[in-house]
Amino acid sequence: MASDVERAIEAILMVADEPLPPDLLAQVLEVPTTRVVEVCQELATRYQVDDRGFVLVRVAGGYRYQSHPDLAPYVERFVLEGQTSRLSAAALETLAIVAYKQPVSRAQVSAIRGVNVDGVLRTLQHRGYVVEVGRDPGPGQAVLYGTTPLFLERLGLDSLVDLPALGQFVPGQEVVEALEQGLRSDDPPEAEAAHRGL
Amino acid sequence: MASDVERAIEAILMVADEPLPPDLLAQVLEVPTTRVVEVCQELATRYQVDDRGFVLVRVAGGYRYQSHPDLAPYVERFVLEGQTSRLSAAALETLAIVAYKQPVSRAQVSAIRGVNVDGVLRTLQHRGYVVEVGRDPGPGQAVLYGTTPLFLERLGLDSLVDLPALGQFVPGQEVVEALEQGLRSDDPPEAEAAHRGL
Amino acid sequence: MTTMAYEVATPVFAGPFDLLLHLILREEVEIWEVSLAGIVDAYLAEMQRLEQLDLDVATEFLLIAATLVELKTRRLLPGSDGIDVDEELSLWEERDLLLARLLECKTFKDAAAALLRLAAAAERSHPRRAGMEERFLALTPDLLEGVTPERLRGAFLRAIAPKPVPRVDLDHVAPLRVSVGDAVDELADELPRVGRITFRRLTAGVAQRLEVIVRFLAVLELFKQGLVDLHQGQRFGDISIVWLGPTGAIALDRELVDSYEG
Repeated sequence: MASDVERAIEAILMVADEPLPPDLLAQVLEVPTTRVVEVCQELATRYQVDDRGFVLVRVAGGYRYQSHPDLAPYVERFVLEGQTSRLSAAALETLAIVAYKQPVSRAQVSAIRGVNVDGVLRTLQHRGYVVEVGRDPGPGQAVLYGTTPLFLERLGLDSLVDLPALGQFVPGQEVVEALEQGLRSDDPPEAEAAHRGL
Repeated sequence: MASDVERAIEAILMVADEPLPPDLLAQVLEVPTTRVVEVCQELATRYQVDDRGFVLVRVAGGYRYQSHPDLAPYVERFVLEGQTSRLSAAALETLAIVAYKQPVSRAQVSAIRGVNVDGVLRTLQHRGYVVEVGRDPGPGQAVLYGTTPLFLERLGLDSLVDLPALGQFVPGQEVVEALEQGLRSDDPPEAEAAHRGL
Repeated sequence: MTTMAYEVATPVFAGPFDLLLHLILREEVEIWEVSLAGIVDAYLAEMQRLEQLDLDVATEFLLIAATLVELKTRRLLPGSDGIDVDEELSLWEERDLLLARLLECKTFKDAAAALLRLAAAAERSHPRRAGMEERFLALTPDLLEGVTPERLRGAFLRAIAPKPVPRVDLDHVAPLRVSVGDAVDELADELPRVGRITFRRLTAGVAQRLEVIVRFLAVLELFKQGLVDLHQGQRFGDISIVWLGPTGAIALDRELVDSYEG
């Protein structure tokens, strides 16, 4: 029978999207860091013994799950074939907003597009076109996003200055703000956490 | 000893960021879809038997790993942004009508609820639970609405077929009688009887 | 954005069916005490509390109120022979229609509660969203293939273009300013002078069904306050209204008078 600490560590590592330092896990679970390290090692061994297709490794100072190196050929096929190889119109619009309005928060992008953009932003981050570039100094300290050198490279641009000028048909700042405001007032506090359930 | 298909599925699910449909896995692994479904069920059972802190579930038409519900208290301590924003009763009732009657027009939803549902529908669209799915071929060509995969995900359902049968919510005889009684313009039978008795 | 106000913002009742369901089912335990009169009274009282109703909702509330009042009237007014069978049938039809709608509303209310329970259970699990490991990132297809700076600009312009805001066009609705309160005031001014009048004549110049209903509610209000007497020669015949109140200015019990505007 697995212990509670063991199961809790599995659960937390499963939903984390970056390596978790053992002292963070220790803090959350209210156990000594040494215990966390011990349990993680036991789990890693257990997965190996059970011949699982994933491994628990310590990387960049933290623990995380990743696919077993043996199975890289399958994962590669999945990456190459199983993923759509084009950005959807929605994703392109999101990327365009980040490009032209950076640094910009998720809530701002969401307000402009009128839909939740969490999933799209995550995809763009995974693809290396968008990164976190800082935090809003205001209350809430929202994460701010910007584009990467890879993005410029793929578009054949030297720098952001070379993005095509928006021209005279762009609605003025006040129109954009009114629009953002309107969308926000429709659904204000939930917008950010909207994807988190009913 | 775990089979290669089994291990490959584990590896691929580990790097996926959304539920993976079995036919996509079947295509990548070059095995029949039925085999994928079989293996996933076996894996899910195995994790349960081994008392792991995560589960393999089928949701919104695909497979994914998620934390075991038992461990929600621990995971929630870690997932800081996990604040759920609940939908209002009005929004939830509207969502239920769309879910069960889709494709359905705004006017139809409105008729059932007895109120204007424009604002509520807009909120549900904004949150990604409801989308326009087409237009009524009849005169007026009303926009028709349906639910999204995100809606299924939030409810933990694999498909619309898994919605609880609507029949079970049809009010029982005692409610029907109470309502009938309430709308009856004559004296209630009991009162009448009492009257006569005197 | 005036259209944003179109959600009913009452704390408890999301609509007229909601309210009616509550009023009827609340009495479930003492079923012999359920009386239509009680429900009508509670319904009208609840309507008074609702401020800022939009026209659609107000109309819906009123139509239901009117149906209830119609049902109630049959008990209030002296019943006699000579029942008009057609009228009788259409009243039963309306009652059954209302019943059917209440049942449907209740069905989805309970379904919604079940969905909420499902969602609450699903919320206890959190999905893995970690995504691709670095070593595979280089393999991922270039999603930006074929995307030119010009296309990006186009996408941005599309994204920020003002979206058409769904707007309820009310231009076709004649401006109505009906409130039961105003109607009561009007009648309290008019009736002492005429003394006796039929309801048909009282509403002869009124084209809108809504206004007729409002006047009807106003008459019932005066009846409740003992200021008028109502007579009906035969069931569903013309109703004659007789003023019982004083002839001078009168103090109306405004507390009881519904005061919203359409």
